[in-house]
Amino acid sequence: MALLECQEVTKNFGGLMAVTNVSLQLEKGEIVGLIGANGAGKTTLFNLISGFYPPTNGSIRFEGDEIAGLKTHDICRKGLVRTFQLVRPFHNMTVWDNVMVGALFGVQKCKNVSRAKEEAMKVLEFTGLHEKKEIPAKELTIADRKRLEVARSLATKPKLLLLDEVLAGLTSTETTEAMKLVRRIRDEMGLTIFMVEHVMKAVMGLSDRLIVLHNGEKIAEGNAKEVSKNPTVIEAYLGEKLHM
Amino acid sequence: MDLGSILQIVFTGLIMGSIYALVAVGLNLIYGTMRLLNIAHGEIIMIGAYVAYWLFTAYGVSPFFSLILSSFVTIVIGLIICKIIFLPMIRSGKSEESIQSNALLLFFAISIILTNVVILIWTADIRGYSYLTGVVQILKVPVMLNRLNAFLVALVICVIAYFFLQKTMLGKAIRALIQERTAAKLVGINSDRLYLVSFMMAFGIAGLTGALLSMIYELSPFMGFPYTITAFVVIILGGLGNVLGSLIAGFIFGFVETVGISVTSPGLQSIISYGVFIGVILYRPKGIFGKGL
Amino acid sequence: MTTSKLGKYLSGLGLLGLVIFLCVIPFYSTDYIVSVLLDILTWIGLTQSWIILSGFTGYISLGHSAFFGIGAYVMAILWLKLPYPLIILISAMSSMTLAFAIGFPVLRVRGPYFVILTLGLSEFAKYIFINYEVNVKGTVGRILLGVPNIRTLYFSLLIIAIVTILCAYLIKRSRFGYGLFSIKEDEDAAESLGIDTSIYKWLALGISAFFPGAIGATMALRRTYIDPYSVFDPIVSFQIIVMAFFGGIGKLHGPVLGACILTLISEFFWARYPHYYLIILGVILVFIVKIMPSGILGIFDLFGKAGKVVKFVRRK
Amino acid sequence: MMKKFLLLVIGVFLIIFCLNGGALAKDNIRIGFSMALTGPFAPAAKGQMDAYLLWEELVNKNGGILVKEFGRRLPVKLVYYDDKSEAETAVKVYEKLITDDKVDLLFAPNSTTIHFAVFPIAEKYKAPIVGNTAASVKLRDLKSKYFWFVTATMADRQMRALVDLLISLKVKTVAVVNIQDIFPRENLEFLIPYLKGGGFEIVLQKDYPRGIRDMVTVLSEAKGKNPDAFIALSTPPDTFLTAAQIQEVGFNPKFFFQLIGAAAVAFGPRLGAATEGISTFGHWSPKAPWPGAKAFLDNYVAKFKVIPDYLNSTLAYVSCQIIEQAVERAGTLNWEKLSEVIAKEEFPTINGPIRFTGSENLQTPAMVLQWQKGEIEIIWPSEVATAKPLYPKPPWPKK
Repeated sequence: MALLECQEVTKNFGGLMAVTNVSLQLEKGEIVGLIGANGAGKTTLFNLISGFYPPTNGSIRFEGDEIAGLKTHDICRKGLVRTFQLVRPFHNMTVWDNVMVGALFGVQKCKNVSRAKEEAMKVLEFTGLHEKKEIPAKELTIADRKRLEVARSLATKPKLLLLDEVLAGLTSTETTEAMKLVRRIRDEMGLTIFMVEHVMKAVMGLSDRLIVLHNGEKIAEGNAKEVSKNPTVIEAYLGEKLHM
Repeated sequence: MDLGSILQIVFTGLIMGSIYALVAVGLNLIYGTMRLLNIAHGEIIMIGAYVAYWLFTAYGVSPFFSLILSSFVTIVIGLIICKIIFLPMIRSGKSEESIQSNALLLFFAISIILTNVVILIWTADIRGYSYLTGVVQILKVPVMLNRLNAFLVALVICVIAYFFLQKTMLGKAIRALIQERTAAKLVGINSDRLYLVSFMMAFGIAGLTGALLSMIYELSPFMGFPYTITAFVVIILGGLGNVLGSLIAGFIFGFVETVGISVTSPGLQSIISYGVFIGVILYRPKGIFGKGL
Repeated sequence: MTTSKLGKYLSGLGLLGLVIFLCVIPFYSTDYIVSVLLDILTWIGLTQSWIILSGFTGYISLGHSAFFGIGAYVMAILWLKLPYPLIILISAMSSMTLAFAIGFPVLRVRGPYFVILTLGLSEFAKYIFINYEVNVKGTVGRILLGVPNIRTLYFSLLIIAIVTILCAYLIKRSRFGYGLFSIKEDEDAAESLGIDTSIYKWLALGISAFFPGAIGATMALRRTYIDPYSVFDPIVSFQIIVMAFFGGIGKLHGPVLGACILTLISEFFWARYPHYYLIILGVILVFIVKIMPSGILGIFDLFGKAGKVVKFVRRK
Repeated sequence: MMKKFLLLVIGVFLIIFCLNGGALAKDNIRIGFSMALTGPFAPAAKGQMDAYLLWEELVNKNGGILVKEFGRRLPVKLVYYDDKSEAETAVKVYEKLITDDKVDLLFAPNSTTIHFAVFPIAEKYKAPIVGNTAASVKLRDLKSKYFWFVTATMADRQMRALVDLLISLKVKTVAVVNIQDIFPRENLEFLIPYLKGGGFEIVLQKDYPRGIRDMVTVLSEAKGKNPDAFIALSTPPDTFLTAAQIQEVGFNPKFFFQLIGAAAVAFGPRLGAATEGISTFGHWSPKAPWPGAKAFLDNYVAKFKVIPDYLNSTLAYVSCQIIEQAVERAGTLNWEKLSEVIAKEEFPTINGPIRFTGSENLQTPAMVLQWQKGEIEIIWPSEVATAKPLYPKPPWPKK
């Protein structure tokens, strides 16, 4: 049974068809890349899955039970958590406190603060942020902020992690660092990852499977090689097909 | 409900509405451009009223002329306050949150200082003067001239404020600043100068409103605060920063109050007006037109 | 680690010493001094309970005088019918219940709209009480005769203030506190991390309304005559905010200090210059905000920050 | 961090002790009171404050009060603080005056609300206070040996006087409006049954909240009912508003009564000729035959350049006279003895002779006053009237 299953998911904002009839499945332990041009509906799909707003119709099932229309915090407690395209740290809180919030309210819901401190410490060490644990989040570099966002989500002990352009705006060394972290999350923590990315090198390298969205519709699915050869994908990306 | 009393209600609704719209415009300008809630707004109105009163009783200056003089006095006050206290604070680059909380403290202090300076100069006694107390019949409904005058002047000022903001360059710059502050600065709008302009405009209109009100109502150093509350309610109804919205909301609030009084009983006036306000905000949390910031 | 443990022990002792000092003062000072302390405790209780909602979640309330008013009226209605500590508890419970009743729809509104909505709500409550009193009861005010003496009131307010501070202190360090602070920092991010923000805001509002209810009830006894205009006074809501910001809402002891210092300064000038004290206070407030932008505690923060950066740089 | 906090808090509490003033040798009589210098009661309190200041000046001009205990006249010194129109601040003021400044005597604060708040102080410290600007029937329930109130205009006696006047004028229909405030609401409580008892037809009865900004709708509705008498149980701000807008609406009742504010300082100059025939309540007029009444008006005008408030200023001055004579008769500043003298004796004042029965002044009759030719005359009850009632009231002068 698939970890995440979307069927005919549609969302329109008063006439504007943001996402239409998208169906997809994610198996446990996969890294799946979601690619598409700007405005293809990637972040909207993420917002639908993570419960920011309910789909106009269609169903979203996580571990078999329906989550479309559930509140974001309930979905998080079921083990599905997302990061934001524009990073949203708790600015005036220290790094440690930020991660502790995840530990306190996620799936494991640590009852007291001291246990949450330990859990958070583990995640900080895993993501290499433990040295900066006392610094307020607003004083971090953009790379560290993205890393903090991931660490905070990991602290909720999720089963499925939605990464929204976690590599955008990073230097090449920072990108390789981040890719290593994503791979370790899947390998060492056994998480399933569904990531939106524009950095082709990374998403091709990392993901087992790719899903391509265009104008709100799913136009292709498959591994990196199949997708790069698929004519509709090329046309979508490069515009009209070049008639040689 | 014969025609006469219906017209009476309509006229009173218009007069009260125009006053509330005028009272709200200034507050909305400062909030729109600088995101600061001026809780001393009522006191500026009070200062305008006292200046008009003083000019009329001491020097016999006709209140028409003192409309300009009192708004001039409050513009100067606005200039001083903005230049000395607010601009340095905003330039200090503190976080948005601490600027807003400090502004609240500063406006609170200013309202205390202004009220008590007036008490020292004119004592806490109730004061007033009679001007334009002639009564004119419009469609067989008696309206006192000073209230009619308040309505007409308020209407004119609201229209001027509206066209200033829509049509002039300065007005467009202010509206840009209201919509998106950082973007406006990026395209070369000198925000400091505009903060000063909106401060002066807001204080000027408030002073003028005070002069208008001084013809109708009695003056006391504590008359300001109720107008601050009403102004807050009206700019929230119209949507913060939405200057046109607050003009219309002012009229709506004036009508709700007047109709509420005549339909039920005046005793319920405040319950009705606050009840309507609460209902609207719960139903449309960004003001009636939903275009608020 | 030992120095901070010793530090904790010392400040714990110091705190205990302060509480004993506060319990002993009323017996060695004139009634006037006790009444000044009463003022300070009232403002500490009101600002600290305001912090629980507005300081922790960022939802600035401009209607806390409504909770104060409800507490005062419940006391006036039940006076001499029940033992007075029980009435204080009932008054606090009723103002909390009312907060819970209106909590959900009101807390859906955000930002300045919430601020002015709370102002509207407290004015609405005031006029409801006025019309009830005028039309049903036929009077506008109520008298409370045979009120307990000032020292009894002092001790009940002392207990209320201590419980408020303790409650705020415990919440701040608890899981509930972390939830509230995340809401203040970024409500949507908090929601996505599993925090049921509407329930948390709702609880914070209820708790924050409990203590002003108790304080309103006690102060009703102090005034012996209450009417809706004086107990639902919107200016009290503004003064609460001024004191909280003056003290700096970041730290827990900020509002406590804000309340102490502001009350004492205004008491000092009020006693010396009955005609000019408010102008002097206004000018002082402007200067203090200009010099210490983040409130009285700003001075400590400046030292505090310097200390942290040095520690961090040394480790690097 | 906690250590810094503790140091500062303890330091702060030490400042408190520097707040109390020192004691003084007995070379004057220090009289303490709380006054609303700011806040909603401040406008009405000004008349009372000026009366106190006038009394202080006049008493000190002839050497102060003769106190046998010290064998000579002692000048008086007023010690006062602003109670910001707040009950709890007023309570704090009187605690400061008694336990901190240790004043010799106490004067009354302003307004009914504050009188109620201060009453337990008189009781607790056994400090005699002669109340003045308070008027509520509930004051009678305050059984106390140390608290009296001079005002004769209790709601029941005042409304009785008004209704008796209406009966004598053969008025038939009445319209009543009142503001939702303490004294006006209490007057309504007695006015309605008295009117019904007197066989009057109440054609309209409405109330309105404080801070009302428009009376036109109510007044035009009242005009529609065309009542003989229009009774507005109002307070100063709305009294002025009603007086202006009743002319706008052109409503000309044969009898027009306004509760508080029509005898205020600014009312005459504000309305000019339009005051003709407007009646109000009160219990004093400079033309009354009481000793010193005219002199009080002249001294007041000389010092403050405005006429006194016929209500607050006179009540305040009367309470000072009572305390002054009580001290001279008792020959001491001892509170116990003073209370006995105040409770038993009769005192001649600018408002006529006053003797307290219990804590109330039943001797001065509640009266109805009326503006006639720019002057306020007493028109009811007839035995103290200084002029005949002007009925029907002339219509509003044309603008």
